[in-house]
Amino acid sequence: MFKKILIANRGEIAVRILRACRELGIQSVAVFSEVDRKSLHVRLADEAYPIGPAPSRESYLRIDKLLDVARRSGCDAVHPGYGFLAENAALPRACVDAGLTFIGPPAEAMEALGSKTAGRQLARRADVPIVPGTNDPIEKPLEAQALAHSMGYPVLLKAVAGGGGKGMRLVYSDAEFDSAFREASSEAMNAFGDARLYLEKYLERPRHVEIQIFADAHGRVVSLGERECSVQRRHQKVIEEAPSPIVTPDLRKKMGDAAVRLARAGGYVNAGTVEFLLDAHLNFYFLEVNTRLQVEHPVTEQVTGLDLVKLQIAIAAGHRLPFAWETITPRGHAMEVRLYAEDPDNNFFPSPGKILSRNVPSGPGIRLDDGVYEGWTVPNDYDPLLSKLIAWGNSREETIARLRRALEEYSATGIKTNAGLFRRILSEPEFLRGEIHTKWLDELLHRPISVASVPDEKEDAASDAAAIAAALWQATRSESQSNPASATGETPSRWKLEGRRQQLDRTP
Amino acid sequence: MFKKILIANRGEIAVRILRACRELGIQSVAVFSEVDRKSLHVRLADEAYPIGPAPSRESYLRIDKLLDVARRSGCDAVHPGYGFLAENAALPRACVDAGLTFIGPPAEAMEALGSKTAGRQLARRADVPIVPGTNDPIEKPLEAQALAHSMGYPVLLKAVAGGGGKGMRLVYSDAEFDSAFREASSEAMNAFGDARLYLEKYLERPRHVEIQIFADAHGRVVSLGERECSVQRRHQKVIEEAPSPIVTPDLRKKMGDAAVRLARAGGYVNAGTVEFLLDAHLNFYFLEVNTRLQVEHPVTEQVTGLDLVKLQIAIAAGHRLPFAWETITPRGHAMEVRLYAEDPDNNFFPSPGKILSRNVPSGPGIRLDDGVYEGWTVPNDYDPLLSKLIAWGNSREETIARLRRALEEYSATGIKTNAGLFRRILSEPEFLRGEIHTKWLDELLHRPISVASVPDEKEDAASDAAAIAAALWQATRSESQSNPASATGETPSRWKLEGRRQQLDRTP
Amino acid sequence: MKFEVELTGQCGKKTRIVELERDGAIWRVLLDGRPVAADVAEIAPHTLSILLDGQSFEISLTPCPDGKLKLQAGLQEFTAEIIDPRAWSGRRHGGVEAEGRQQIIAPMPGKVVRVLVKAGDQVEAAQGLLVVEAMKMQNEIRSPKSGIVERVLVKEGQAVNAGELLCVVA
Amino acid sequence: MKFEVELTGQCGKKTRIVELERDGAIWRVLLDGRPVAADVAEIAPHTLSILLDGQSFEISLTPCPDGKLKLQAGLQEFTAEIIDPRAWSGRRHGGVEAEGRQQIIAPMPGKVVRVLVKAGDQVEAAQGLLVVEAMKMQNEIRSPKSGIVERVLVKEGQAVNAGELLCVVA
Repeated sequence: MFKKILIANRGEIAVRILRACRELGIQSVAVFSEVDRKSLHVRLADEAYPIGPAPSRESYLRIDKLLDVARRSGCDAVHPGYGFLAENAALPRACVDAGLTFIGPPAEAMEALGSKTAGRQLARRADVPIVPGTNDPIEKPLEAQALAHSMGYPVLLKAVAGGGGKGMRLVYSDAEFDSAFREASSEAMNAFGDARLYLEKYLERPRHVEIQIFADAHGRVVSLGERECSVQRRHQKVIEEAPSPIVTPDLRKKMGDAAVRLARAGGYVNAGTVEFLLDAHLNFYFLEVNTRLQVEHPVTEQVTGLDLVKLQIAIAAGHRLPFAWETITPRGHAMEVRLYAEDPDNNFFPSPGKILSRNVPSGPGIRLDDGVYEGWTVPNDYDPLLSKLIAWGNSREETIARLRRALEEYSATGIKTNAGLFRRILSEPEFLRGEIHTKWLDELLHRPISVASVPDEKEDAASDAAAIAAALWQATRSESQSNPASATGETPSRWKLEGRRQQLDRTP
Repeated sequence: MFKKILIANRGEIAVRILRACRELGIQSVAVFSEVDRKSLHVRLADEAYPIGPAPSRESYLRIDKLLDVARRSGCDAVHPGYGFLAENAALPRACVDAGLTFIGPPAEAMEALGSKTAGRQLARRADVPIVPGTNDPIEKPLEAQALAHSMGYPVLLKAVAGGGGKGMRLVYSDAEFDSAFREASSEAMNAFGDARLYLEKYLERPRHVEIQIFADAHGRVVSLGERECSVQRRHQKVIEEAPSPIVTPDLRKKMGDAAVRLARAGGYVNAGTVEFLLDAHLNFYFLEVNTRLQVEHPVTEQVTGLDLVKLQIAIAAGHRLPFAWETITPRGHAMEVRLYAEDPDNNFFPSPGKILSRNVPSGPGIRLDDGVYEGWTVPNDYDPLLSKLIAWGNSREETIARLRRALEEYSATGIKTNAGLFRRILSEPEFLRGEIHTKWLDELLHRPISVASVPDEKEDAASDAAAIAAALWQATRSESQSNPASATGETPSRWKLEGRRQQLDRTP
Repeated sequence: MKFEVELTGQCGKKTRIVELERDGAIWRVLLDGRPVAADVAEIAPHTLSILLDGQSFEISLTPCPDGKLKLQAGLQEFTAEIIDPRAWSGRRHGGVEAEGRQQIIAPMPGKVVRVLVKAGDQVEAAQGLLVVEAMKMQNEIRSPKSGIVERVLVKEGQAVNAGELLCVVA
Repeated sequence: MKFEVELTGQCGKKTRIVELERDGAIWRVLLDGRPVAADVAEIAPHTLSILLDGQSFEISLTPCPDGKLKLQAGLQEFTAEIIDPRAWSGRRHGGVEAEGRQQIIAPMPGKVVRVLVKAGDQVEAAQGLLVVEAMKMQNEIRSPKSGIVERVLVKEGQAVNAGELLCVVA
């Protein structure tokens, strides 16, 4: 087993990994940029070294600096976390060259499965269903139109070189096909200098369901079941759960087998995720492979009881996947929400700043994978993920009730967070029934908020309390402004209200 | 189901219960004494009402005040938690009279099983093994001596009216019997005005293993398995775990059956715990019944996945125990430590005060049942339990590793806690091997601390860091005393060290 | 002291008149003229526990740069605008003169990665004006109204602070 | 500033000389005369993060009424006594004159529920002197030495504060 692991990351995932190291008796080495000296991962690591200025390209993305720290501090392995260099094949290659073990797939598997087009080609060969369409760039538009007709509309025309919606057209009928093709082609040419297009069947309101796989270096590949991540805002997952409310045992087996086939075909080792889209008829289509640990790995951990980071480390150290895994029976239901420093009133724009105070939930069924603390300033330079809040329960209903309870207890002042978004989602009847798809949240956010969910009386009293709090805040602020001396030091009576305590003894 | 539940308790258990209520959609009503206005259970409840001065006999023990709040706030049920009135049959009686449901056993079952002597008599009738000895007070010392001889020494002579070790003698041989009997008897007379003694076999180094049972109002009684609570300081449990490291499936079944038999014999309903002592040959002997929820209930929850408080509420509402329970298969291992505001340097004397800052652990496998928060002042008037820290893992080893990791992250300033005691216990080889008994911790605390457990180099560096921290604290204190102006406001540079940052760029 | 508090929550807008009267170390509260049994305790610098006729609320407050307050009470969130007749008189109506002319300000510190319009351009409501990047996310800032771009005050690649004026649509 | 820090931990006692030198807003550190690469950050009022030659330590400090400091660094705990040669000179040796005569003080606020000795009684080391109750727990306070009870300053039922003198054994 390893003696010391370099964690080439920051924030909650660095904390997650160093906790696993500590539980295994392995020393952990953290790295930090100039704005991260006080970050939680630096506080909790066994060792921590500076690697440069705030911008990640000068710090967390610098393979040379990372490996320099690894070498000087005597590490024998590197864990990349997710994000940053986690899916960059240059890191495993550099690790091999430096005599370090990379905790993740080999560079070749990362390349064979990680890119969208390579993954799609491999999927086709491994007999894993992909979204129907042309396999190669369209050369003859008429043939493509015939294919579109036979697959059934709507279809998507997409730029081969594409991204960000440029050179993309949704086509609803034969009549629209020709002009759409010309427009998309010219847009692609303008945007990317490459006019080539390909054709894909358009899935309306698909669900996002992914399979967690694990492969050891001895040829064993297993599926640990699915996660459903259909609640997305602008293609970013915001809630993940396991199991999926609609996946049947039969479908789970089929999807798991497909994912394992694909991983084998790509010579995969370590943890990976095969993402699928699921249509209304429970047909699944390969989307892409994430060749790393996912943000949402805790929901799989909560239902299987496994520690995926420890398994990653064991596999990287050459251990075999124990036989018992294929017989693992998931228990209950788990759900994760990603708490971000975002401003919900400003289109969820990042909202960094100093966390003045916060209350974090705890108790039965609640797990918090935390990357921040009270008094810390969320820096401006990175993804503003604060914490992941994960609930477990015997049923989806109990899990949701616990998550709602935990979100009711959660508060943070000084920064804005997206916690209110989750409070809303978790009271939406469609969500409660599991009727979700990848466009569901974006559609929801364009609908007016339904008033029915909160009982009137309680809402009224809460707004009374809020009005009193606001007035008191203003009053004490005015007081301290007109009398600067009283602003210094916490006068304990500052907020005290007469409040007719006598009356409290009479009522209720 | 109930609409509103009065929680006749405070602290972490009140928080635990109100969380269950919230998850079930039931309103919770908290009560608070004058020193508890800012307590966590008041902050988190749906409603909260004052019930008088700090001393519990004027507040939390006042049935009249509690039921008055219940009536006026429109509660339909009362949950007593543990401690305070939880095992006082007057409370369920008063609830029945007031038309409220008591969430716990009926008064009669509480009396039949709750008192030591009544429980012992019932156990004998229900064919549950008890510690061998005389069933009734000794009338003829010579007959008792003959019994002692036949059971085998050592034996215990105990005062019938006894408690606190008064009128108790440990007897090792026939020769000592007579004088020991006379001494104990006269001591009992002096202490209690009652000279009567009874005889019990003395169990050397027994283990404390208890069975969690649940009974519904329709005649079904089930065992949810055991908890081992052998780590005790002066008869107070400090660490609990499930399953017990030494209980075999066969023994589990025997103990569970015995506990269920006893509960049936006592007409028991709701959650209860049957406590046993286990000798070196795995013989078990009935100790007593706790007719309430236990402090250590979370370890059973973590391995079974059940929410015992929700089950209590469901049973009190007349629901049946679902059939599935008897087929519940526990998963993994759970362990709880009780974090107290205690001074380990002063014989673990309660150490209340203001919590200036604290860091609480989180992450995989960690549950915190918290009753306090940063900035709160632990009052002088009640049991100083701060929080219960519970770890779960796939094995006892993983669970201990997680608990150690969590305790490494835990810190609190402003008050003294017993966290260091757990850090020590969890590194003791005997504990790691599960070789524990009810006297083990008291014996350990009389032994010198073994030096071997911490690697020298790390310990050295830690003491260097501690020395620097101590000097800096003193230096900034001296500075602020000689220059009072600088003491006001947090000068951000106060702690800053030159620290040869350049050097850091060269090293490691 | 008398305050007019305008609250915006999930159920729309409402206005409350809160009267606070200091009596030594103690406050008296009237809500819309009616005395209320409010027991308030400060839990943390920005967190209050309020017992209102026995109902327990925990309110956390975050002041916004525009003078409003964000309040959270369990599952509910509110935005409060406070009109203090003594200290703030007239403030509420001061914004009227700006009507029709919209100042687009940076919602947070970041970098302008793309400027999509120039002075004199005709823009529609919701049309993109510029793209600001912060924490690896690009966000398009859109026009709040149809009109003419009067000025653009920033360039591509420029770092901006929260509240900095980016452009003006008239 | 130069400090002598006497640390008591799981592995016994050790003494360190810490020299701190202020250089504007910055400190320099010498440990036993040797300069160390210490990077210190204040995390919370009583919590410091210290990087010592790259090793990361988080130290939380709690001052005790007797002037000592309790320190926690992860799994380890220390008690520190700080001798500041400038401000504290002589303090350390001031306790010698009290030798032989032990003042028994209340370790925490509570109530005296039982007084087990009276002035003039002969007591053995570890013999119970009185019982103080706090938070429902009764704790016997024992004599630190064999000797004669000189004075008992409290009565049964009396409330006492932390640090209050309870009795004297000479």
